[in-house]
Amino acid sequence: MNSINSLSQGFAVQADVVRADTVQVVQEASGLFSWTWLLIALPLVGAAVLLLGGRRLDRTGHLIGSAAAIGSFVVAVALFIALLGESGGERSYLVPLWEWFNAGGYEVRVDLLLDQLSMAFVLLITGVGSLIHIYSIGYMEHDERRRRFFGYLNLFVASMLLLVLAADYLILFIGWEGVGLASYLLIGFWQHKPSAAVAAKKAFVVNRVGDMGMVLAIASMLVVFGSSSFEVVFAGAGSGVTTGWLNAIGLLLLLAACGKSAQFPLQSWLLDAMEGPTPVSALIHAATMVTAGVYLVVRSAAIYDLAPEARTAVVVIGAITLLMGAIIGCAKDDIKKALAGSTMSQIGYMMLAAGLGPAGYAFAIFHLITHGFFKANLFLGAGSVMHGMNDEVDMRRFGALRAAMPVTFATFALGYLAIIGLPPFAGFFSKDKIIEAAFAENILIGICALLGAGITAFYMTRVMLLTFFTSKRWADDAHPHESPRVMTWPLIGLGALSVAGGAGLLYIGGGIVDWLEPVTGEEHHDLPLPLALLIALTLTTVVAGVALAWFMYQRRPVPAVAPAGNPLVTAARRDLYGDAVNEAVLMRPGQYLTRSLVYVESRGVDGAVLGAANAVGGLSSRWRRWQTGFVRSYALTMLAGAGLVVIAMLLVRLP
Amino acid sequence: MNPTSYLVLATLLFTIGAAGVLLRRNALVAFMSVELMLNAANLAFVTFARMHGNLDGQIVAFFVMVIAAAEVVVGLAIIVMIFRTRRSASVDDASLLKL
Amino acid sequence: MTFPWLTTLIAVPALGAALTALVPAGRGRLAKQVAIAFSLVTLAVAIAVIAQFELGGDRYQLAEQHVWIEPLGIHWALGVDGIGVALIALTAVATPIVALAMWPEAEAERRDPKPFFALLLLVEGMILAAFLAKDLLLFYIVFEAMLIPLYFMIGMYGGPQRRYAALKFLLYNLFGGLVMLAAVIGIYVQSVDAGNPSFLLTDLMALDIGADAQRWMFLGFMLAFAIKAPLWPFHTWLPDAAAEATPSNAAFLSGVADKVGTFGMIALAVPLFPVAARDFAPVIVVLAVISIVYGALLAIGQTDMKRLIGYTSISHFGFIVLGIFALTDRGATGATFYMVNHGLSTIALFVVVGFLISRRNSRLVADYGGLQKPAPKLAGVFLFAGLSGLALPPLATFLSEFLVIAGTFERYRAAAVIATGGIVLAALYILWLYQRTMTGPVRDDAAGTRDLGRREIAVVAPLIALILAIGIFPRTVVDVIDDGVGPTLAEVEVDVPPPLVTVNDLVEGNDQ
Amino acid sequence: MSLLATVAAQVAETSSGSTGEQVLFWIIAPLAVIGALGLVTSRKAVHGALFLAVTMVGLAILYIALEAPFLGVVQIVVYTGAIMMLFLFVIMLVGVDASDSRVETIRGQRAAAAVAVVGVVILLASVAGRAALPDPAGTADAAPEGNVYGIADLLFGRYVWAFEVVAAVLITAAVGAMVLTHRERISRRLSQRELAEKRFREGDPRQAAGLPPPGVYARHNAVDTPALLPDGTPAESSVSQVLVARGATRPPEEFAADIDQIGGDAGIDEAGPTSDDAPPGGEPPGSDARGVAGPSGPASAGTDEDAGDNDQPGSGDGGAAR
Repeated sequence: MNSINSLSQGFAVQADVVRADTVQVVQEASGLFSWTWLLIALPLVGAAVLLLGGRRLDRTGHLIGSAAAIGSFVVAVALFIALLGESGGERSYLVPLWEWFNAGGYEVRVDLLLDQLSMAFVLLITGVGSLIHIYSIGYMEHDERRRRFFGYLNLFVASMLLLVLAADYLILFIGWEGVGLASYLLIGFWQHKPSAAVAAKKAFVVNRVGDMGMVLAIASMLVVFGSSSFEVVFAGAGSGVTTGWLNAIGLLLLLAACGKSAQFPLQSWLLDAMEGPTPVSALIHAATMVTAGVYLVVRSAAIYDLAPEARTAVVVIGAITLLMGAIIGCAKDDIKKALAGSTMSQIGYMMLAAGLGPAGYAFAIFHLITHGFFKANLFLGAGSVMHGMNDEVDMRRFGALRAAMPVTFATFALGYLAIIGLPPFAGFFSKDKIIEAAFAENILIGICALLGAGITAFYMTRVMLLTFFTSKRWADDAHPHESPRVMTWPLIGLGALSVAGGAGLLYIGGGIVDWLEPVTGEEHHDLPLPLALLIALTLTTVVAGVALAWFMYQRRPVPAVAPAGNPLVTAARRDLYGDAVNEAVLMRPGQYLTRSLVYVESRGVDGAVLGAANAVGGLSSRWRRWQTGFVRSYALTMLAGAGLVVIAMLLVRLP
Repeated sequence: MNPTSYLVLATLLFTIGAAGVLLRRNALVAFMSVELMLNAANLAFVTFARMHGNLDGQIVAFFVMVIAAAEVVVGLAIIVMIFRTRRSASVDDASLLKL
Repeated sequence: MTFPWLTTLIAVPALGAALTALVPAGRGRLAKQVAIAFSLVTLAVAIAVIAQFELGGDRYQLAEQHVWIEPLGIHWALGVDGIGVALIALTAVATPIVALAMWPEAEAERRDPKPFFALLLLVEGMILAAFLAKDLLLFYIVFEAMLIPLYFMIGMYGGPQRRYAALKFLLYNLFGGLVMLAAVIGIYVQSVDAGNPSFLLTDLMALDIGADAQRWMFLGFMLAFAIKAPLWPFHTWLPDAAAEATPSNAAFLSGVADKVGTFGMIALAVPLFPVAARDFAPVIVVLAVISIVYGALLAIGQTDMKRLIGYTSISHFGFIVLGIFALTDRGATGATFYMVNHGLSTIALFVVVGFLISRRNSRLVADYGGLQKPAPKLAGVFLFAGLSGLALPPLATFLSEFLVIAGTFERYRAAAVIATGGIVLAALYILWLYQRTMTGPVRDDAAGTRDLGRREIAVVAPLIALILAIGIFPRTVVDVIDDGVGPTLAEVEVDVPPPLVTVNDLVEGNDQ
Repeated sequence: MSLLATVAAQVAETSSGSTGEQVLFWIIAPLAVIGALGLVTSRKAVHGALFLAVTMVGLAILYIALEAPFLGVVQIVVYTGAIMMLFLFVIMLVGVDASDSRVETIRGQRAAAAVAVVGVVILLASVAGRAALPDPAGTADAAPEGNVYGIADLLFGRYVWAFEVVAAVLITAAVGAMVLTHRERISRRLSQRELAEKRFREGDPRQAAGLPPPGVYARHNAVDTPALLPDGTPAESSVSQVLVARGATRPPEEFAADIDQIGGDAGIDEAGPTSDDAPPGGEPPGSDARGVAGPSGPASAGTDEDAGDNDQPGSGDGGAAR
């Protein structure tokens, strides 16, 4: 196993970055670690059984699906414990499965890489995934296609795990597309709704635009390194490749990340993706899949470390999306869309952090995980509200629900406190770290992050107030009630994580930063202002946001129909014209191009051929008149021809 | 006697026969004109046979006659058949090759 | 003397065609059974042939060579290399599936099914002969002769415009074949001039032909293959044929028969005329890229499902040609791999669309909608075939498409970037088709649509299984193809730039 | 034969540069050309055939002069004897008197033909004339035992294969001619009974008993004269179509005088034909007056006696008409 032998030398070869003193050794997996494939296999088998099993599994399907996810979680926990038992530099295991192919010297192996980074993701995916599976049992209870829903969920979990466990960009790409497919299937799960089908297609197509970047990035790696395995690529990145190539690869990977993580300019699909069932929004479009872009950037740290321009691009994209998402979140009346805007914004934070390089990688992952907790919590809470309100999503029809659904309210409130970043909730630690790192990097970026925190506080307070406080604005037939236990227990679990996740991850056992340090490196910049001042500033901004929302929504009656707002509000309601731009720049010209090409095809290309055929046909129908049908004409021609032959023979004196 | 006179005669007969084929519409006459052309060719063959002192030319002429006989049999049968169905012996009426 | 496996491989379907034709009239069912039985026997022989193929062995294995017309140097020469193995496998696997899919089609047109099935086997034999022929004239003969049965298959069975489509197909391909014949004669003259009149490929490849002569002959060959394959702008026969032929016949045509064109490019045009191939590669790469984008855009603009798939094939053939003329190992391997996978995925798409059409008797997208509810299995299979068409990993088509792009990127960066745009367009046309036919509210007239029957599942199950299996475990197939592509590209003698950084040395160095 | 042989021998003796042959040639050649021109110009095919015969006989004589007596004889026997006879037979079959119109129907054919023919004549004649041909070597060396022996030697020696093949061709041609002219019966020949039934089923019932025979009169009995219907009009269908087509029929009016006279003699009322308006009881009611049914039907033999003595009610009118 030649390819496994090695160490990621490149991890240590850094120009300007202080890396770990210990060199991370990638070991061949043995013992428990060689069972890593079970992580993927369990949900994959679950998906296969559920999707191929047919109607006879309709009654047990949700149990099988949940069991597969929970089983995977159990394996993950076991692996995590085993990994904790290793020393810091030896927590990276390569699990060889089989050689995928070898074409013209390009070898790709289906190997799994279990290290600190993937372990973090595995735990998040299987943990939150399991909770959401359980929640879905209740949420999807009345759907006749529940079995299939669980099949798709399992497929998603398997693909997402493959994504984070892959040890080769091409294998990662399989998982990348697998989650895209699962996302497509789940957004369009209620296919009878044309809007769902359109949203699903949009999500897939926009993701494909990002995939172009991925494909080209891998192709570039082949040109540069002759391989796409992490090992070779990361080792090679530090061994004399021009910055141009690294920047190119970095930007292409960023394009892929933008597609998957709904970052500007490929953000438009995420809001539409809320057409899917709410657990899907929680799991895929909040907690896990949309963060795959962040994973990709962090995983490619070795490249980004040496590609400053690409990194800057990541920061800029993150900052733009952060503000865009937050602004959109302020204007949406649909509770899920408001949360979706929030998701975009939070992922913007993560991207921003990831773009800061070793100073931010760990914080990006940290925020990613805490966000996974509290955003899943918020989405599931929203789902619970919708469940009790006849699938109503318009917050202007909610109000004063805290009494009707106390558990939902309580857990939602915990998620709310986490996301706006009040200490000691999870979001405070993770977001604050990012804001710190941003200020340390660049004051402008820092201000963006700070502003984002304020807007977050505003729109989340708005959601909170409109839903659980203010006055009742329910529809006449609404009878809000608390959701069944199978739904509330996951909420409670996630609520607990929203509270404790941040501090726990940051401080227990050295914390996540140390845990990730062998993979991501570590770096500190000096803050331009004292830390305490910065924290105070942040909290002030947050409180200002909350207060503004309080004055706007609690102190004034909420109209049932959204009032016409100023241009900014209108723009935010229309997703800051993202769709309009897409439509004007891509869709309309595309349709025009397609239509004109169809015309060109029939008139031009085919027309040229048919024209030639008609010309020949016309010519022959004219020449055909020579064929009078009269024997005597033919005889005349023959005689003339014979004469010509004689003349020719005389002229050339043939023997 | 020099063969030239015979050859010129053969030429004349041949072209007269050709003219008959070209100008006469009656299938029988046209057919007889073809026979005339064959005969003209035969004359040339026989002339050359004598010129070369070689009987092969006469043999060829003989075969031409035999084949002509066969051809006449079949040709006349065709003419009779056409006449039966179309009540006409004009070659111009048999113009189904057109279109 | 060893058993003539390759001749057997050609003879079995030919014999099957004859026996099918001899089945008494009016016993269509028996004819179909005979045909399917023979296609299965062919598959068995093909498996036997493939089992005997040795990786890293001679370039052409299981070779047979008998003098056919001595003074002209024409031989009955057969042999198989890695490229051939892959395509033989495709043909042998596809034919029984297509035959099974064809089962009700002839009757739907109220015609005797016997000729349909006999012709199918006949074409199979000819296609196999084309893949095996190691004598240029033999190749040319089967290359041209297969047009005739295909002409009848399109023209006798199919839609209302079938005669037009069949004639267009025939004229296009005959024209290309005619030009190719001139080139065949040209290269033969070269071999005569060299003192050894021969049509054997090995002899012809050994010839030292001047650059100008190579260019002309290369163009002659390429025209024929570009029409067959088909490459923009010689493609317009394919959408018509695809739309008018019965679905499974269209599947066979674009899935299997057209592969003879791309096979000809990589196995004949490139190695026979390496200098010309190098010279013209940029032009052909441009045409291929146009094909990719143009085919995809037109697919988006279609209203007829079969036509739409026809245009997707044009786009995919663009990828294949692109991979071949990138003249890199990865590109050519990917292209050959793509030939196999495109065959499977296009057959799946056409066949599933055929199922749809057999239910509603319409080819128009607009006549469908919401079928997912009454016929979930059909919708699932349709989606799977579509995803394979848009090259979703880990389905088989993905790896081939990726290898083509990666191989092209090594040499023609811009072409690769534009070609990558094809994957977005592919998602658009496939999902658009799926969305409009399968999703949305159930139409009133579609409520009782039948789901897949047993025969239909038997048709698509092996396709799905193969697409998945090859996608997940592509190693053997890629190895075999790589084995054939290597020596073929070696004839061209182009150097592929090595990786900028050779990391393996570095990694191994650290290991010590 | 012996006569010809001697002529040939004499000609042969005088052949080399002889004036005899020249005289012969200059007599025969114009005749042959005249025959050929006659073939092309005669309006009637029969005449053309006769002209062609002249040419062929002339050529036969020239063959003999060219030291090919065997061919000369074959020419006369096969061509003039057999082939021309065949032509004449066919001309008979097709119609002897049919003469062709001289109007050219294909535009430009005549002019183009003239140009082509003149061109070919000039071309070939100039070639023949300009060629420096040697004097004939004569076939004496080639056939020392005589022409017939020489030919036989070659025919059954070197050319025996061709000879056999030609035999096959002749057989094939004969069979082919038979096949071509044979008219295949595509349905079974109907029996008399079936024909009768068919007539009743499909035909005009008034003709079920058969077409009326031609006019049969007391003093005149001819196939070219139509019978008279009860109203005195001639029955067209009683005369053979062939005669009608040839215009070889005779109208009954020609005999009107005689008839009148006989009618007068018999003392029958002139108005006889008008009784047609009130048909006698024997006529089936509603029968069309133009029907041919009764009167001549029974008079199958069409003899004077039958017609004259006929008393039957149905034939009364017929009798009255006379």
